[in-house]
Amino acid sequence: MTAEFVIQLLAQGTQMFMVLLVAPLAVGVVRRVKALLMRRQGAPLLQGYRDLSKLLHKESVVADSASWLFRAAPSLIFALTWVAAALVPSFASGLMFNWAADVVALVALLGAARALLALAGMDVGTSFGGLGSSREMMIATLAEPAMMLIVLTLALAAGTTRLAGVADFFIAEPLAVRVSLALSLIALIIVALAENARIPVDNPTTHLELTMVHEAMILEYSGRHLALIEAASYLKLVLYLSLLICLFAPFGMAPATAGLGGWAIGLVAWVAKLLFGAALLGVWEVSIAKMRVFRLPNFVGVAFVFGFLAILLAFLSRGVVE
Amino acid sequence: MPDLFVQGAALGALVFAAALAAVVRGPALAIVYPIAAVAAVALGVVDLGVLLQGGVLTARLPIGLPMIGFHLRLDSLSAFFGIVINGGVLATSLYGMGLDRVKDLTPRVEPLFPLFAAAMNLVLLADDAYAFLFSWELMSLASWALVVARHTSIDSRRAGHLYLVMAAIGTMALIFAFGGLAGPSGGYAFDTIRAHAPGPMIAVLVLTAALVGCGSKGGLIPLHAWLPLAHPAAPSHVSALMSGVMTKVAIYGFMRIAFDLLGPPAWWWSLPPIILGVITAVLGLLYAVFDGDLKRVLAYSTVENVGVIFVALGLALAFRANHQDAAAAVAMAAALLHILNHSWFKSLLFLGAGAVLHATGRRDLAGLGGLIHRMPRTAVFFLIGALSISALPPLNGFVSEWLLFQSVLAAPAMPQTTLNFASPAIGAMLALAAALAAACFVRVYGIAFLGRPRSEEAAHAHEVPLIQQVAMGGLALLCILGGLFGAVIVAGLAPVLTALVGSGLPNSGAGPTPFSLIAFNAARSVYDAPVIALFVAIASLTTLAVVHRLSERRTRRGPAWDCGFPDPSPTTQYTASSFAQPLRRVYGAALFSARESVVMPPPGDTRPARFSVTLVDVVWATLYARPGRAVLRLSERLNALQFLSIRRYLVLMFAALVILLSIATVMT
Amino acid sequence: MNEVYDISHLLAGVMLVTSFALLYQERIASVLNAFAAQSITLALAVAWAAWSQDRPDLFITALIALTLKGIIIPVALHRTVTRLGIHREVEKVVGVGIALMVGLALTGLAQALLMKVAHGPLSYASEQLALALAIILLGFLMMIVRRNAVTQVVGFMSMENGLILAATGARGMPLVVEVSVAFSVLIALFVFAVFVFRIRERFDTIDIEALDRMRGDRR
Amino acid sequence: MIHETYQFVVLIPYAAALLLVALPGYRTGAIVNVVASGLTFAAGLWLVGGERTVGHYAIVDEFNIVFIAINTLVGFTTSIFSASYIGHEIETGRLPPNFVRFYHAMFQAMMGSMNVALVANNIGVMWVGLEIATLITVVMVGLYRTPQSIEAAWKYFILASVGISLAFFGTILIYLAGQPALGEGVPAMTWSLLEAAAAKMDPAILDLAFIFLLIGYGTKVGLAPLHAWLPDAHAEGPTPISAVLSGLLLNVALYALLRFKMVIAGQPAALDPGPVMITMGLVSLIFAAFMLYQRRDIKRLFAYSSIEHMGLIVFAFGMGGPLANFAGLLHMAMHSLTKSGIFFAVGHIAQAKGTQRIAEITGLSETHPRLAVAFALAVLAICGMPPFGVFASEFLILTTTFAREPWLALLPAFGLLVAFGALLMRLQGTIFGEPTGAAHPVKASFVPIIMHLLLVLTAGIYLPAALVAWFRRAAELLG
Repeated sequence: MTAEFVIQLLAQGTQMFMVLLVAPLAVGVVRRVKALLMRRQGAPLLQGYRDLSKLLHKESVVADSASWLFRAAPSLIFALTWVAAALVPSFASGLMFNWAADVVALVALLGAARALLALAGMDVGTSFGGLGSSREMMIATLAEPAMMLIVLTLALAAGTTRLAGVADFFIAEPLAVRVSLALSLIALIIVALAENARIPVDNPTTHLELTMVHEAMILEYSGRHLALIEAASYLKLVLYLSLLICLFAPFGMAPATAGLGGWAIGLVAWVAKLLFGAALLGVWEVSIAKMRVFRLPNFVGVAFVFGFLAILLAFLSRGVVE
Repeated sequence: MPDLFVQGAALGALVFAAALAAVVRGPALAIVYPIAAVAAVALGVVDLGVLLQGGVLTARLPIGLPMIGFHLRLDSLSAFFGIVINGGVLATSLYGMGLDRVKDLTPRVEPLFPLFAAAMNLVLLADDAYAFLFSWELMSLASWALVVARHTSIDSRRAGHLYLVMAAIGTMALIFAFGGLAGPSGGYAFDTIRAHAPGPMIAVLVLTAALVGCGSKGGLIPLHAWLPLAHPAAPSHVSALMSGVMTKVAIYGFMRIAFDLLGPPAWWWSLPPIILGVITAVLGLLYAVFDGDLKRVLAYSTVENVGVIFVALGLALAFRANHQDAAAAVAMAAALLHILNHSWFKSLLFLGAGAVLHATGRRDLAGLGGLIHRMPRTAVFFLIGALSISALPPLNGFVSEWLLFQSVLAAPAMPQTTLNFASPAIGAMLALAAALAAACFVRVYGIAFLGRPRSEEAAHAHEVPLIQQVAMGGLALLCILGGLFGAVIVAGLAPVLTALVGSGLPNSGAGPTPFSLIAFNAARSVYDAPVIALFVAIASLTTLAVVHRLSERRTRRGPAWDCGFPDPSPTTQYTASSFAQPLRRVYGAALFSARESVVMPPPGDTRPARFSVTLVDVVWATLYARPGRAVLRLSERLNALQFLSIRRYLVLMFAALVILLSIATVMT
Repeated sequence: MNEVYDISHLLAGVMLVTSFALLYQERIASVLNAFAAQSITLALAVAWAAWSQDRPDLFITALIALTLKGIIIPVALHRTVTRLGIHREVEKVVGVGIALMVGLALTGLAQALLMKVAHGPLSYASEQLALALAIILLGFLMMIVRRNAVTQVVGFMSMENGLILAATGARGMPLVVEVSVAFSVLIALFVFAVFVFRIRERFDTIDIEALDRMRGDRR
Repeated sequence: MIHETYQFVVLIPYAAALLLVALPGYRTGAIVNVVASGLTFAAGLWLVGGERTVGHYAIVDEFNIVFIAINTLVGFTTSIFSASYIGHEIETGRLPPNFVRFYHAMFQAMMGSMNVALVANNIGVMWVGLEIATLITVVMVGLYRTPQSIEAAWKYFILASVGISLAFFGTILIYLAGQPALGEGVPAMTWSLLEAAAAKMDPAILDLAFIFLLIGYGTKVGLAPLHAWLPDAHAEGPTPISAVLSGLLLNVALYALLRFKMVIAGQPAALDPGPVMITMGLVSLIFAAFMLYQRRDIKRLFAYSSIEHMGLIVFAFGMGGPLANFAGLLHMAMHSLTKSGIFFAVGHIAQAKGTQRIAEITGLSETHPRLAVAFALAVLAICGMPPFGVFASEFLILTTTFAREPWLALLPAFGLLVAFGALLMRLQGTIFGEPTGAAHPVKASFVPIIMHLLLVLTAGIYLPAALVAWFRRAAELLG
């Protein structure tokens, strides 16, 4: 019992550590792929780690008008994102604390991080901060209903909202590929793009005021605070990639009782899938242009429509099955 | 039975306090708040005892209409609501104790405060239609008087008028509801009603009437219009009571009728509450997001929360009609928990708004800002309230939200296609509401408390007295504890759940930890707030430790960067209106006919450019303004009858006579 | 029995004819004359009832009808009209033709209503009653289709004639005399008011100029 | 001798009227007036406590005793109110002192006549009593001799006279209907006998009679469209008379109507009076509710409110059945007490502000807090707010209507809500806001208004079982 407990605890710790470790790499892959496709040299794959390290070693400048909230927010945001990322089954489905938060709670944890970030953006009292915060919250109102529909489809299929349970279900029934799930996948990808401030919703590399969202909120941050926020955004990317993998490509994932060997295989598979996903993201980002902010409802609306269609089709197929 | 005596004594104390305050003047008026606080504690303790120990207390007083009597009954449902109410009364009384004894007290408010509290408690105790409506209307009347306390303001008077008229409409609807339940023979006692379930036709009418009656008091759109006017018009601690607590009494009324008196439900009863609830939830928040008055935003947010609760109740009805007890329990638990949670954080927020109003003298967001520096404690409490109401974990708002989503996720398991197809829409709209709530409260908090002060008053705000901080702090603490230990609260609600839907949630032993909240079963859905909070705490402490060790620790203060063009004027900050702009563009055009217009003078013209926004409240325009005008126009037309000549009056008389005679000729 | 019935029926019929005559008149003086004729007929009818029903007290009623309504009031009103100098022409709201048509319809209505009364001891009374009802309705009609105060008063008095006719037609009804006296007082008040307030035109314009402006609640 | 108690409620007022004609000086007159009214009230109470009798001349049963009790009580409180009120009117010179002797005598005569109408066991005597009372109020309405009051009195006089005539024709018809069964003479005009013999009467005559009675007495009840005299008479007469008109005279007329309804209900072949009463009640209720919005004179406002409530009461009796009849009786009692209380308050207000124009009455709660509270409570009471008795009666009327005819119940509810909107608007306008204009202190007595409010309050919270049992028996008599 105790040995088992320690092993389980270690596995959970591994996941927490792994997501943190892989995150900058995944971002590096995205950037690298984009650079290569644009025929640029591009930064090295490990540039993410260097960025963080650089930021950590710089002095932090805090605006005069900032309050304690401004300084406390980065570590909280980071912690919330990190915990959320650690709760998504990555290499194994039955990790020790997977049960603590289901997919609804997971989305809410990210929501809490987002709200804190938006508040932090408004703390200094500049026009850019407010601009970023207001747009961020608007995008969230578009993405969350779509996310809810996706969750509903999954819950309908798997009969549970625990991510591990959904993953187990799809591992057990790999052939259950249905149109509804395909639609959900597209919807989830769109939501993930919106949530991670990726093109076409936002451009993480620009500081053009008309189009900024995420960057506008964190404009006043520097030094270690900025490092934490950047790290949090890396983690979020990993989280969503893991989520996509967990839900739609769970093959290779170790079941709860797999033991060390199974976990090792699962870990390799997960990292591989993650990096592949990151590469795909890079390809996507170079092949599409950033949208105007107020065209976003249409774009994210597609996710909503697909999510809704997915459910209706799921009802239909259930009707056929029964 | 002795418990009922305690309740009676506490209610008596409240009435006594009201009577006392009606005769004393000046600082002595402050006496009502300690009395109200003590009475609230006594009432709450009795309620808690009844809730935890189970059992039903009844009494019959020989007052009221003799053929009905005045039946009192304290069962688990009313005990639960009693806790909600008296918690709010306690907090607002504490806040009231911090009011300035010279400036703030007035015989227009203090005598009515305990009366209002007593009336709300009496509604819960009522066990016959007369006692119920009597207390209900007394509650409206007392709160009306509180709304018009600032009687020299035309806004207060308008709000009061609209409020009491809407309350009267609601009461009329409830009179119908109880009339239908009681039947032609007049069995007004709830026991009699329970024994004789009405037929399906009557049940529909009763349900509709109950929805109108309770919806108008609770603020279901389109019956909400009074609420954002009346709640802010009252003194802040009364606003807290009206918004945080009185709306719950409305919900109690609906639950009492729909789940207790009306007998076994049909599945489609659930549709009106769900549809109205969903509309209310989303529209309420959109109203809130577009509004620029702190207290009105909070009032609109109350509208939203009432909508959410009605959705949960509707789902519970549907599940119950389909005999899916576990799912019904989840939906009902969501409703009950949200009722409790909302009473906490909405009271907290209104008290916070009161603190802001007291400190700055303004409640328009355009004049606030930077209060986190001048009112640090209030800012912390308000932040907790804002995050709670945005349904963010690990605070309490999320617990009920989570349960609600779980019940929506279970809706496809019902056999009715309508409900199946509705479930994704419900889920999506609730998610939209949740996201909008976050946006709304980020906006409120960001504009009012963060940033830089936008007015002199805000720049010189001051913290409120300690006792008021205690009131807010207590509520904030409840929000945190309720978030962490929601499972414990839900376990405590088991008697209510069993009484209303036949079963409770799985008990806490079924989950991985004693504090796991479980919907259906542990394999299906679990939310364990303490574990997550622990994780977050560990993660942030680890982060802090690591960052502390690894990083450069120096921090420098300097002017804001702002892309290199910082402007010292606070007017360059984002305002409440500009924050709402993205949402207005996305949602406002269709629902509010939002129009933005820019007047840009040509180069060389020295006039300033002007930007203006117009929003049209379609509900108000069609359902309030138009009928109001119609009544006035019709009354103008009819008024001609006041100025007829005597001969014409004789013509009327003659016509009446001849018509009646003709009818008598035709009829046999 | 039959001649008793015939005679009272005849007199009631004559009264109805005079009611139509009231509506028909174009000049106030002739209206007053027609009214005097109706009142005298009433006095005859009441006297006949008093004799046939063997109720001597009804003779008082007959006497009042004859003296007050048959003679004094018509004469007084004649003088008033002359003295106030109000137009001799009857001011009409609707024309004579229409008024007569409506009157016919009302008479028909009264008949139709009392046709439904079961045959039996009531049937004699009911025919008398139908005539009385018609007279009342015609009097009422007179009040509302004529504008002049004097014609309106006449309309009211004609209504009252119908009432007395009905009351005396009801065999053995107590209090008829008292009531007829009471009505006479009422009528006297009416006429008195016309004198005192110098009502030139119609009921609505008591001769106080302000009244027309400020009737009721108008600003 | 004990069952001749009824004589006192008639004789005391008439004797007092004679005495008052002889007495000079308004102070003595006022005192005698109060004492006489008090004695009448005591006699009324004695009658309530005594046994129910049906005599040759008089009838005292469970039904009319309700009316007698209200009548003598409100008469008593109004006499107290008018003592101080009229004193004030003389001081301000609105009334010449020599009119006051006349006023008090008339007041007693009017009370006596109403009591005659109530206790008489004869439809003719009742008619006479009611008409005398009406004619006296006509004179009282014209008391101020302003052009407005004379016009109001004149309008009242004409419309009431026509109403009198029509009601008399109805009375003749009832006699004719009763004659075959009861024989000629007095028996066919006796309430108690008529009610017993109703089944043998000719239905067609009864139908006809009821129409005339409804129009005739309905004019006095103030049912629309026969109501035209009522608002002006209330507005232009002295306030105590407004209180008596609204609180009592309307009731007495209603009493007559209901008695006849009881007779007609005894003949199943006759047309049911219910639907007609329901229709007229609703028309009055809704019409008056709309009229409230355009009122500029505060007394006229509450006069229309009386029309509205009489409409509701007639509606309730039209619905019939034990519960609705009970509610109708209760509402009638509550309306009498509350409305006369409101008129007392309005009298104070008019004297305090020196005007009856609503627009010129503002901010009373600042200048006259007690008066404002009393007025507000009274208006809220008449709007059917708890804890007052009107709430109880409206509750019963509406619940029972809804239980029987759900769709029909919407109409009275609509009317009441429309009326509530208007009354609340006026209430807020008068008691709230910045005070403007004159603000004289109120010297008149608050005792009557407090008494009325206390009674209405008590009725809302606690109705003695004995009272209810009595009302229920009365309701049963109504069928």
